[in-house]
Amino acid sequence: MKKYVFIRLINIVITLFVIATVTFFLMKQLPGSPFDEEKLAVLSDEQRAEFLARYGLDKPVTTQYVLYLGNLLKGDLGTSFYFKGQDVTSILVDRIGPSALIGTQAIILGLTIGIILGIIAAFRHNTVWDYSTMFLAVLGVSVPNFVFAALLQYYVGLKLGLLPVAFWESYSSSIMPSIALALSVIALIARYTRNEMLEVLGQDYMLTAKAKGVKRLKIIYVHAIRNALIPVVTVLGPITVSLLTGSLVIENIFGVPGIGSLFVDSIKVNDYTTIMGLTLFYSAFFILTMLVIDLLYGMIDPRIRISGVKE
Amino acid sequence: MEKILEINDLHVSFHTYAGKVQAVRGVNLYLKKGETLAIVGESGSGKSVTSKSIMKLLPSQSAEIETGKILFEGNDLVGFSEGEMEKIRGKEISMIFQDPMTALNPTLTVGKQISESILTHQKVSKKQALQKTIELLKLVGIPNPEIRINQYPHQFSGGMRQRVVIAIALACSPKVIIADEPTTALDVTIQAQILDLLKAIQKKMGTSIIIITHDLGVVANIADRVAVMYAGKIIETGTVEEVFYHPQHPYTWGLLGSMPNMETKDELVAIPGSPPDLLHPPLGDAFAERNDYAMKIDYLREPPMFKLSETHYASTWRLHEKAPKIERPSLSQRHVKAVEQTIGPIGEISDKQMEPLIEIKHLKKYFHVGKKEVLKAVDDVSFTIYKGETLGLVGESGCGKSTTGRTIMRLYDASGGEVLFQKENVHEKKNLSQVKNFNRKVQMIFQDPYASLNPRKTVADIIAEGIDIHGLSKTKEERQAKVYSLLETVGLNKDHANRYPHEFSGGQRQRIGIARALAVEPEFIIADEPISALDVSIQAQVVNLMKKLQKEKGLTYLFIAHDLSMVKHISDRVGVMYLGGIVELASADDLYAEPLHPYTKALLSAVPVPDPLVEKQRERIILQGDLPSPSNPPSGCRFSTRCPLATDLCRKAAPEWKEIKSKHWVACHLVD
Amino acid sequence: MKNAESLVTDEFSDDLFEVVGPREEDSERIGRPPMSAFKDSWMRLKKNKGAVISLIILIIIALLAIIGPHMNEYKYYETDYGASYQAPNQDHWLGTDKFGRDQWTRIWQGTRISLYIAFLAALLDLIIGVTLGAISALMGGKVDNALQRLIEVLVGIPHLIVVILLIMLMEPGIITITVAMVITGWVNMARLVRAQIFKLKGQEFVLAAKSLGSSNTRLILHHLIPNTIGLIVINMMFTIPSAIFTEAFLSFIGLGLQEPHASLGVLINDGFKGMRNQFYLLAYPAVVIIAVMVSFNILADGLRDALDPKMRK
Amino acid sequence: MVKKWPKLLGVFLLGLMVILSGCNFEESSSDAKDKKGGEKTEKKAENVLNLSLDNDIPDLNQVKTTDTISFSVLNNVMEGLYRINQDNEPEPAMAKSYDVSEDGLTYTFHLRDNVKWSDGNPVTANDFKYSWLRAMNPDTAGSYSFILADYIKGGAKFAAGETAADTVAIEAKDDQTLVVQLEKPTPFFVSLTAFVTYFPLNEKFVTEKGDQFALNNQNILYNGPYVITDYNQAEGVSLEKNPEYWDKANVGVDKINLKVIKEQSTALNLYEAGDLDRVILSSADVNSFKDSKEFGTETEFTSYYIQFNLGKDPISNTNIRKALQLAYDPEVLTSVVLNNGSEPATGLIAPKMTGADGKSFRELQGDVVKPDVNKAKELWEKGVKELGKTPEITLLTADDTVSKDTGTFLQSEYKKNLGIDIQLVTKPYSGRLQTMRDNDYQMVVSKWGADYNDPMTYLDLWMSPAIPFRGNYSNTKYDELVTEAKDEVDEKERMSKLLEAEKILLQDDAVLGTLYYQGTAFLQKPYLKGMVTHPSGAPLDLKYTTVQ
Repeated sequence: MKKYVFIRLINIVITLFVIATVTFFLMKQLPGSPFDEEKLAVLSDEQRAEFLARYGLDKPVTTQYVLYLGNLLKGDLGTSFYFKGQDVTSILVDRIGPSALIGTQAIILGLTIGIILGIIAAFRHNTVWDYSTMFLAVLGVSVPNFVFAALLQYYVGLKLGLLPVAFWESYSSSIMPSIALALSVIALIARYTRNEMLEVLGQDYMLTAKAKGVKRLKIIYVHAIRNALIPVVTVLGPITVSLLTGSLVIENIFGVPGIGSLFVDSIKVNDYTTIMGLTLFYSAFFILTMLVIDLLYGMIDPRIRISGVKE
Repeated sequence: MEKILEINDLHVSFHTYAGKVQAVRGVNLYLKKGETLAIVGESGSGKSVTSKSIMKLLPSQSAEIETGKILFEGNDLVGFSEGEMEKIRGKEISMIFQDPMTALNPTLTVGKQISESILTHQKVSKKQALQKTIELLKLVGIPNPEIRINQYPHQFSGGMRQRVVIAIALACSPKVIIADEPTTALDVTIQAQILDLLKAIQKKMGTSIIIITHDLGVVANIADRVAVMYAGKIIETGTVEEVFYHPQHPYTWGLLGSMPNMETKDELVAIPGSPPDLLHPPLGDAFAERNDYAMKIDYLREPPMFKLSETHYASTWRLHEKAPKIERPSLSQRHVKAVEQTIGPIGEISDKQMEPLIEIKHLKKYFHVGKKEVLKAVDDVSFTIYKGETLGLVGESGCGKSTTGRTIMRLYDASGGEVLFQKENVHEKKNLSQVKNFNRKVQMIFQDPYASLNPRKTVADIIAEGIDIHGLSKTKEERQAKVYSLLETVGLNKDHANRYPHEFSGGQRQRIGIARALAVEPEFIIADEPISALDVSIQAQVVNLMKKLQKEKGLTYLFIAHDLSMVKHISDRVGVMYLGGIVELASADDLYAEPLHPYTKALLSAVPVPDPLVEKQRERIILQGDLPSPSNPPSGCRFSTRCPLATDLCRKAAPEWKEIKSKHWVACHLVD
Repeated sequence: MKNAESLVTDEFSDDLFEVVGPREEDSERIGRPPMSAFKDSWMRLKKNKGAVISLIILIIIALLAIIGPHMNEYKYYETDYGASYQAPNQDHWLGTDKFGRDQWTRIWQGTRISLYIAFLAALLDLIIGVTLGAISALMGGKVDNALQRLIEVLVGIPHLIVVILLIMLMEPGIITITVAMVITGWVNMARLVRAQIFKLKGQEFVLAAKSLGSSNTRLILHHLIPNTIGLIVINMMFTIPSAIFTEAFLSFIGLGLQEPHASLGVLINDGFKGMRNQFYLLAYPAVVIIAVMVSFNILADGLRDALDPKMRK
Repeated sequence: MVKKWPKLLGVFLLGLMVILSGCNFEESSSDAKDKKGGEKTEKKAENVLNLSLDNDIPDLNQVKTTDTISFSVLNNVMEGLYRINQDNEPEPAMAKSYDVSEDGLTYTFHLRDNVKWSDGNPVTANDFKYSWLRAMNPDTAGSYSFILADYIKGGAKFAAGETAADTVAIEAKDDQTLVVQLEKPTPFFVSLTAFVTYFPLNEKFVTEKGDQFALNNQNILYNGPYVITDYNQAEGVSLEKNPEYWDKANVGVDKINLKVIKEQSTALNLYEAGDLDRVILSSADVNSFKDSKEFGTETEFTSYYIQFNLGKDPISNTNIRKALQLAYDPEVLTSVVLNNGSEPATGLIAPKMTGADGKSFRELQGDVVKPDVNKAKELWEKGVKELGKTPEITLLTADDTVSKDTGTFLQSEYKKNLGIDIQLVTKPYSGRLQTMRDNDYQMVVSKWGADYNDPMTYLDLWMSPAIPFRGNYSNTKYDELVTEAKDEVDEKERMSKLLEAEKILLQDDAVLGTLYYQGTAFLQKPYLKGMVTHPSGAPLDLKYTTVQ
């Protein structure tokens, strides 16, 4: 187990290195520079060169790359070009909080509702219940979340006045963004749970349990849900990724000072160091999540636990 | 004796997208206190559906009990609500399922799964339930129950799991236990253990048992009474003796006749064709279409139950007073008929004719499991197959017999040793045409008739695959003609050529598989458990076909199976494998008459014989424990861990492979 | 139990008891009509009302995408500054946008482009994903290892980063969007196909083909690919909506198509800006995209049930 | 373990939530709620102003920062020698008056006695000198250094790193007297001193903070009407009245919240919910609010135009250019497509920009470019004849909505009026600039925002040498006119030269296609009075704002 984790960690480092390299060179191909403004655009070539030299951007890309890696090893992500003078690390730390809060809440909300819907659908297989829950679930992945978010804001926030329209001021500010984000999670989890549940319901051991005379509800929560939910853990990885994507738009709409909205902005203004920082952060976060999920999966599934972790 | 359970005119149907399938069509049954009733029938005959109906375990969305009564201690279970059934299930009636691999919840400890049943029905503390669980595990013969209760199902072997399943069924001392093919998924030696266990438990607890099986040997071993089901109906019922010794329904004749007898080499009486499709059940006697003696009325009217004795009933027009007297073909008649119809008994191949076709020398096949573990599936196996003979290879699952076959076929590369086919090493590097040439001469028939045919291809394309690959026909017409003739050879007809595999029954598919192998006109066929997935009556069809083909085309077979009686029946010589090695090899008769290796002896004694008298008197050698893991075989003689006669020498040194008598080889320290 | 004696014997004439033997032709008869696996799946799909309705909706949408833009006299790029922001009316069935362009025409033109993007993405996904997955599974060893590492890296980079970077690098447009989506989009397909072929490799019918001397090419074309098609089709059905969505998302963050072209994503994005006062600008394209997405999803679910042999009873 | 994992996971997640929610709402939540409740019920009893910013606040380091958002914040917490008032005229601020020499080259500023930094220390002339030098020093400067270096004597060479700081002609005579010498007579220099880059800095404070200067609200010393009490780049800023401000009696609002809201629709929702006091309307929303009392528009000194690239075929052909210039009506663009208060442009220099004799430049000049479809067609045909074929033309635009809409408008107009299909290429902001620099365009939708209230801020852009960014334009006549205007002391003479220059640029050479002068449409709560937005420089000035 320890060895497995160790090997995985080494793999992660290698993967991150590859990602850093690819992103770095890709990013350098972006048109323009971090200092593009109408005002500066008219500067003569010499003036521009001088300006770039101040930030080490005049060196060959490979040299910049080596320097960047060097700093990276020291744990230094550099300073932002757009938020001039700000440490990329501290920008990330500042921004991660709100995103993490709405993300976590969205996952919790999505898991809870999604699992309940999935279970209902599976147990009422091929009934109106099943069809309507699944239709809701499909709708959940079919409605662009910005449309949903905007409607939510307009009706719940403005017309009903139940929750703050936007801003990031109190806990209640985080509720609507979380709901908007949770929509696709609910949909994904509900479908997945339903499928797993149907699979489990068809298993022989369900028949064994029934033949024992165990009460229906007890069969559901002792035998069915448990076995159905273990594989659900594996989709948490892709879901976290979908949250990253979703947060970008949701954060803009609800005025959440989070990390998602930073992302497109930093690419648009060629903020090299922030782009790199964000990419590495996202990738590391994602890969580590996958690792944790694999380990968790190994821990909660006895079949894998004993015989060592599966691929 | 009092009837504890009675089923009256039960009709069960399933709603499928193709229409309504009438799985059970008017079943009448009863079960007395303390007796064992066996329900016998082929797959699809409705026996499992009947048993599940009793506990109302059928899927509520698709299955429906249309009419009928299920009286348990006088109460009709059909009208019971789900809540009322919960009180019956596990407490009054419990069930043992076929596949112990899937019948247990993989995420709960074994202890929890057993005590759950106790806690559901009895007012006891968790501690008491746990205590009871340990006792139950002891009762079903699981060693170290205190430790085992905290383990998960995947840590148990198949046999041990089935014991756990039985322990669950026994937990609340139910009045009736329904065992749905409880031994089908198990090896013979394990099957013998489980059957003994069931008998012992019945003796001790006085439980009534309904056992569902397709294996007449098991019936003879364990049952008091038998009900034979065909196409959703019971066509004959009676005590074991009545049904086995005085069968009345032609289907029962066929069933009994298709079971090979250990003593004789008679040709098997195969039941032709396949069971009817219950989507459109036939009008009269469902068996008529396959019945040699079918009368006109059989096609028109359903026969009533004719009473033969207080216990013996049969549903066949043959018993009608107007019916011509048709007797069950006697054994000798069978013999004659068989000789006439197909071939004479395969004579001993004389020494002069013994030309080796394939020589296997010290063959090894290791699989790498993970980084360090090596699974020695085949470890130093040597034998020779002579031209025109059938060599049987038997052994329990995991003993390496299939791997041996596949390695000979070159589907696996050998890890060591060599395979000489017509003096040429098969595993040497070869160019494409040489490989093709080899593949034309050596062919294979596979085990699983469902998995061995490409579901996306028509039967014609499947059969013609070899023809296409080797360019054996020049025109489309020629190809078609060949396919038709092959279909005919295996007893199918032209109309089948354009259908897809999933439309066929298991036996038909297996024959398609044989046709495919025959298409390239091979000399040598490796049959890898060709019949183990088939129903008894169908097994006989396939075996007879193989024998016929051998005679006609001078084929040589390597016949791999775990069913000893069938192997004996078809083979000239038989090799017994255990844990990757061959322990005994002799002519079929020799081996069965005078087994030398303790494992062979145990194996033979474990095989149930479809003869109740024999079965009930037989002394068995019951092997203890399970097959050890091939990745970590015991030192010395591999069998030493389970051998009842093992000595210190056996545990230390591997025995030599030696010829004890003329052509009787064995690897055992205890045999000189 | 009925008693045999109780039956009246006279009603049976003697000739009924003539032995006629088995009906050979019937004994091997297959009662059900011949049905290929495809037909069988089709039957199953037809039973699934949701999937059939979805299919019909998709066909209608596809037809409208083809003929819709020609159903009135307007062109999708045709501006009419005198008629901007018109609510749905007789002339402009679904209203006009701020340039006075006819929404009906633009929506179907947009659907056309969205579907085109989706199919292009699915097609490329199919070509790259299936090929790489099959190669990976069949070759095994080093090739497999290398491809797996590549996939690991591609999975490790959040999809969006790559897509946005690429779109910034190249000129925004249909091709760029497709290429960007395909660069990471095939991964899922490759993994699925690889797993499936790994499974199939050990199946007896493949072994049978091998023992008949079948070449690798024949194995792939005749045995492996045909048996993976169900999976491929299902995955494509899921790829298509995700491609449409990715495009809509890119439009939302301003990296979508060039004017005057419209995709559903572009239209929704435009409509989103005016949703407060010109809700119809958001509503209609949103309804179309939701209909497409829902239909594809339900159809995919239906296809999975129909094509997956596991689901067969 | 198996038994416990769901519980453990639950506890873990709960804990995570608590931690997260604990550390992210910097304002304590009860505070925020109180504020809100009060606001909604009692209607501005608290004298608080809530406004939105449409993007993150990138940088509050005044010598480096370049964007309007940072400018807007800084303009309210800092103050230069002069401040632009409600009428867009410079009024005394840190300085109470100035003297100018006769040649217009030497300015002497007299600081007020009682001006203080927010820490209570006095603002001195040296603080200005320090700040100005810092803003020009190549080691510390940002891209706006030219706004000082172009005018102050010795500044250009210092900014280029060629000379030392003491060669720059800025002198702090004493704590309250600052003397600056200019390169050329610059009539608008006083209004320049109101520009963000001209704000003072306290040397001691800046040195003390080092790298951390201006990274948070504690690391800035304020001398303006407000101080920043809370600063988060992504969230916004909170301002409070500066108790040390010299003119605090005239500062009307106690507290201002400037919140980052990137979506216009969100901002409008917030406005309707009473959470914002003013909101910029997107064009789609204008029509429905046009009749509202809260509705208003204003224009800025920002002109949008098509930059033709004279160095690229077929745009190098004057007839083609002129045809393209005249073939569309900006009036349609502003009234139908943009509909946001922008005004159709008939020239380059924005209306209301200073001219002479109390008249604006536009009033003096009149319309330079008048759309004329028939003439455009004629010119086009002539041009095509000259070229010998119908050219293929692409138009480059940025990828924001307004630019894209403009592009779409032009595309459709050219199609309708000239019968030609032009290709649109949209690029993200910096991508567009890069493409322009790389001379890889034919025509582009571009803009220029005035730095100060004088036509020169536009007209010196197209002086030689010819660069791709300015369409490779070079005309000696034009150069002469602009250069002479720079040296001209006489206001009238100077203006006539500039008027002439604009005509050459637009009419004779058709270097630009005029589009519109940028405007904004907004909604503003009626209780908000004295809200000032400047058409150039730092737009937002809240000093004069009151809430009633």
